[in-house]
Amino acid sequence: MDKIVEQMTRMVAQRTSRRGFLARLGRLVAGGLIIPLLPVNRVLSQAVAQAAESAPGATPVPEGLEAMVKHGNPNDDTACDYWKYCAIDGYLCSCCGGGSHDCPPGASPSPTSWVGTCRHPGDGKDYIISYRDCCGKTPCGRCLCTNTKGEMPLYRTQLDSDLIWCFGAPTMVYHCSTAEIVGVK
Amino acid sequence: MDKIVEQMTRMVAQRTSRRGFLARLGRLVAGGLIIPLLPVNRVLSQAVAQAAESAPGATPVPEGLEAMVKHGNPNDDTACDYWKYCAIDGYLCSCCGGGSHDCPPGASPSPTSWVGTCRHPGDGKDYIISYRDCCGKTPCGRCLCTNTKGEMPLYRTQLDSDLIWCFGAPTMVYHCSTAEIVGVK
Amino acid sequence: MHKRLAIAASAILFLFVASGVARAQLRPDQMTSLRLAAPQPHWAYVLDMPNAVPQVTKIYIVDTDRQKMLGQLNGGYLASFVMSPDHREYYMVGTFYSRVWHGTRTDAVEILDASTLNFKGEVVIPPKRLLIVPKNNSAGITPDGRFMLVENLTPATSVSVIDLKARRFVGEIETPGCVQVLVSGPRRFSSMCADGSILTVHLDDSGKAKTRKQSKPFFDPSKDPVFDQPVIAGTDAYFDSYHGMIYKVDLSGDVAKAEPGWSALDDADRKASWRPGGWQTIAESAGGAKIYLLMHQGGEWTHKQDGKEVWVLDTAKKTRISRIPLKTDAYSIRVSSGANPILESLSLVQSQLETYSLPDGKYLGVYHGLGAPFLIYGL
Amino acid sequence: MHKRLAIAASAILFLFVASGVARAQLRPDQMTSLRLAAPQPHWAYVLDMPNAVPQVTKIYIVDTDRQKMLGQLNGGYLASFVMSPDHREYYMVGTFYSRVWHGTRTDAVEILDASTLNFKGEVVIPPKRLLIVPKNNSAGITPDGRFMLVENLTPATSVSVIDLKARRFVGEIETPGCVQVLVSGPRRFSSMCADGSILTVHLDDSGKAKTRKQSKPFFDPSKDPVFDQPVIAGTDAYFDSYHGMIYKVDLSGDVAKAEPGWSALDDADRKASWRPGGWQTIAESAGGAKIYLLMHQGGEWTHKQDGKEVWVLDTAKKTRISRIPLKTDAYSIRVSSGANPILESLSLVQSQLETYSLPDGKYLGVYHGLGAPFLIYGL
Repeated sequence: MDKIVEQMTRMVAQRTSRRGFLARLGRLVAGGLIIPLLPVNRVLSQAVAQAAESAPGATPVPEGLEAMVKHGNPNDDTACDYWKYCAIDGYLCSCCGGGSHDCPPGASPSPTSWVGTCRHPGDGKDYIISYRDCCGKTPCGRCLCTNTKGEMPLYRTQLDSDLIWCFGAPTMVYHCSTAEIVGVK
Repeated sequence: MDKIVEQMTRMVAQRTSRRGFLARLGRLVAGGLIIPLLPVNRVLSQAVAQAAESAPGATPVPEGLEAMVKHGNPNDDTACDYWKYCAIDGYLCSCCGGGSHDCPPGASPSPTSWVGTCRHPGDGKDYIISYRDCCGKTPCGRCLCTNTKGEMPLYRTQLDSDLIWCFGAPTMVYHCSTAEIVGVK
Repeated sequence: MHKRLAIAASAILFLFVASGVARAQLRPDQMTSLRLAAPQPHWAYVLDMPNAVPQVTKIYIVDTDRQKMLGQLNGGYLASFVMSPDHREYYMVGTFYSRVWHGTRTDAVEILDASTLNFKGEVVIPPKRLLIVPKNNSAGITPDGRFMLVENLTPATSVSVIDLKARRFVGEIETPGCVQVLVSGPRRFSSMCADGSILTVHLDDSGKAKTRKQSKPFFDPSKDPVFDQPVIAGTDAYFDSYHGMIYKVDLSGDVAKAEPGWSALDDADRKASWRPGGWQTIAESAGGAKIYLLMHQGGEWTHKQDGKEVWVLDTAKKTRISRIPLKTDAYSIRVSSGANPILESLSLVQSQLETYSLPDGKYLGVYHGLGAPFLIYGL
Repeated sequence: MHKRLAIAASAILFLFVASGVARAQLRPDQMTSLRLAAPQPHWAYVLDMPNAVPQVTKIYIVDTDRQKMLGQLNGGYLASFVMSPDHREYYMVGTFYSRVWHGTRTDAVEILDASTLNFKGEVVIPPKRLLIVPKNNSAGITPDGRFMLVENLTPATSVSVIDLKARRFVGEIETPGCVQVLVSGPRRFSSMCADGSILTVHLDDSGKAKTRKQSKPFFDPSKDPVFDQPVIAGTDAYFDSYHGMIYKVDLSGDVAKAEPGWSALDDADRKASWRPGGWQTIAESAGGAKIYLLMHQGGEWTHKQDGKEVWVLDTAKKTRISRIPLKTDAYSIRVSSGANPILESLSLVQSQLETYSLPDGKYLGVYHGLGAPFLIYGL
């Protein structure tokens, strides 16, 4: 089942033109059909973000975590500025024993995920990124990155990054976040 | 039962001359009779401390708690230097909704306790203090006071302040520490 | 345990008898667990989500007049705090795993006595509750104290109904496409829907849904979404939007009725990029006659940026009354009830609570060391 | 959950079919859960007792050569960490309450796979285990990996025996007046007694106590107690005392045999008030040929003061070889095993781990952000 969802997400990401997709999604959302669209929510998020001004949201970092927030060049996958993380929200799995698209040992990728679009600084291409949380351990606590671009309130559930996005994982215990390239836009 | 132990502790504290008590305790300990002596352990601790040099042990304070350690005059019962706290080790219940000899609401006094002797700066008298933990909630996290004077390793169980001293309380979940006057020495 | 304590007591008795030295003078303290007086308007209930281990949620009860900790409550993973309308009970709606970080999930409403803070009992509910960085309106209680309503998100949305008198789970009400629990009457709650409309559910006396009606959208979420933590005064809800629009919605009827929105900003404010932001960004006093907005200067998508000022708005005249500059940037605000309301501002990064007198906005004091505080509750 | 995911998949499929725009180019990542290679001598296993909520214990596995986090383990309330001798399994011996901060207590040995870090199973044990700010030797494993031994303190002292092959609790061995589990052989452990003696227990193949013999006291606890976290090399235990005495105790026999103690200090050192202190104050290398002491300058009862230097001692010659000044004061030290040992020093307040090469004591690097780290484990 997880595989199917993942596959579907990829296909959507690869084959749907963003504008048409958003229009359709809008209609579905208006009709109350929120639930089915989870895995692709960040397509919208990112699209909205790109349509808007590019001022980064200055979300405060809770006490004791300041030291854990890392900024750097877009090629360092343990920094918030790593190119694939343009719409990530959480602790970077790269700092927790995982990779930019891998869970740390002992944490499970959530089958539900959201999708965004990030431009690679090298080739200038826009890549479609699936953001998947790793679940099953207490918060990793390292490299907190909180992007708020395109983030929407809870009633636009798919776009709310404050939710524990571990639906379908063995437990709803959040550990860290990853960014998986699913294709070129 | 709790009442009896408490009563016993008080009686011991009130009626036992320290030197004789220590000698007797020594013999009991040598004989492997550790267990029964829990409630009075800090008599020893404090006695040892007073016999030794008065250099305060500079126990490090874990990260994030520095701001919570408070020093002040001996009449401020939310400060480590409050006269009754001369042998306390833990979060002060006075800072947590309790008092110097009261548990915060919803936390239970542990029936087991240790005893020390502190000199009141006003009347110059030595008071016998029963140190009782409050249990049943996660650590209060405020006003950490770690005295190491007279503190002994775990094999001298009654004198080890790193133990969770909630034996006999509804749960072994440590919340904060109190100091109860049981009499004048 | 008691058997061992008996041994302990005997040994001490032995020492007592053996030592044989009697002394008199004695002035004992009497150790107890303290009780709390009846909750006061200037008590702040601050919710801390511990960063490292959010498997326990903490509530600090702080007397802001004396800057004193009165007591603490614990709850489960990402728990919600609810107070009974008569202030006699507190509820922590939490999630528990049998081995804390894994195992079997149990969701429960934990019931605590407001005087002793002792655990009184629990009602186990379906393990479906919304798990989110703590937000207002994730759970609510009817004004008569009868029903607790808990938002579920699996990600399908529904509301669990708990009969607090009978101490039992009553049932689940489906709320497709709509989330949160805005309680506006003894048998009524509303939820916010994805298209900018409001769903209003009326309950019968057994806690089942009697009517369920959705309003027309009163704002366009894709253009200027309202924050999802509105403030409720009686049967009116006040919403603030990312761009500073204010909407008053009457929740009293079968269908929610919204008044037209108005902007908290004038052209100069807009030019200076003022907008609401933070976590708990809106508060009210005097039954909604005044609302308070946590404001900062920032561009698009800065809706979680700390606020530097609190703007006081007159909701009848739809104008700004005053601006209160904050000593420390804040993430959440609240205004206490009663004759003598104060403004409470919570700083997540600095882990502290500041208070200001009203209406003059004079700085009153600060209380430090509140963990990762996200929300303030109170009377 | 899966039913809902099926709905989700259908909806996405609908979108896919409806949109009808096909593109090609694709270079997907493949998301997995990483696995760990076989544990290495320069991996540090740092135990963090989260201040606010010690109901979860954390282990950070850090590759000190690359200053990189490799993975994390969770355990219960004030859990002990144990590694299997073949490095294929990790164990977290923890305590759980059914509602985290209250409820029914369960103690369990949780078994984790060292490659996947996945939970493999648990053995529930009597709810009696020692609850203390985490210390070494609160639990131990026999060198053949067969038996886990867990210290109980209720406050009566005993040891729970767990058969790790059979994955079951075997029984409890009473150790009145003696605490901790110093494992020195496949069927043998020792405990430290209040009078300065050592109790040695031999087990049979079923995990029951075969012999139980107490040595004579080898030090006077009331004059100069040894720390309760000795370091063990094979069948020898090395103890350091508050005043800097070193004791080597042979645990291999029916009864523990101590060599006479010797001082790590000379007169000048004593005059300058040097003494051991911190939490994990002693380490060893080369099978006990060298021991390492965490030293500071302080008066009486400063046994928990951070150390400024590590002193390297030759246990055969009973002399000091060198002094290694630390960049940052440390609370715990450890020396890694293998051909290329390094010194690891842990700072509780600064929440960091520093490494130094040996024998030259050159500073190698630091790893930050380790919570409230009390202990370091490793190969």
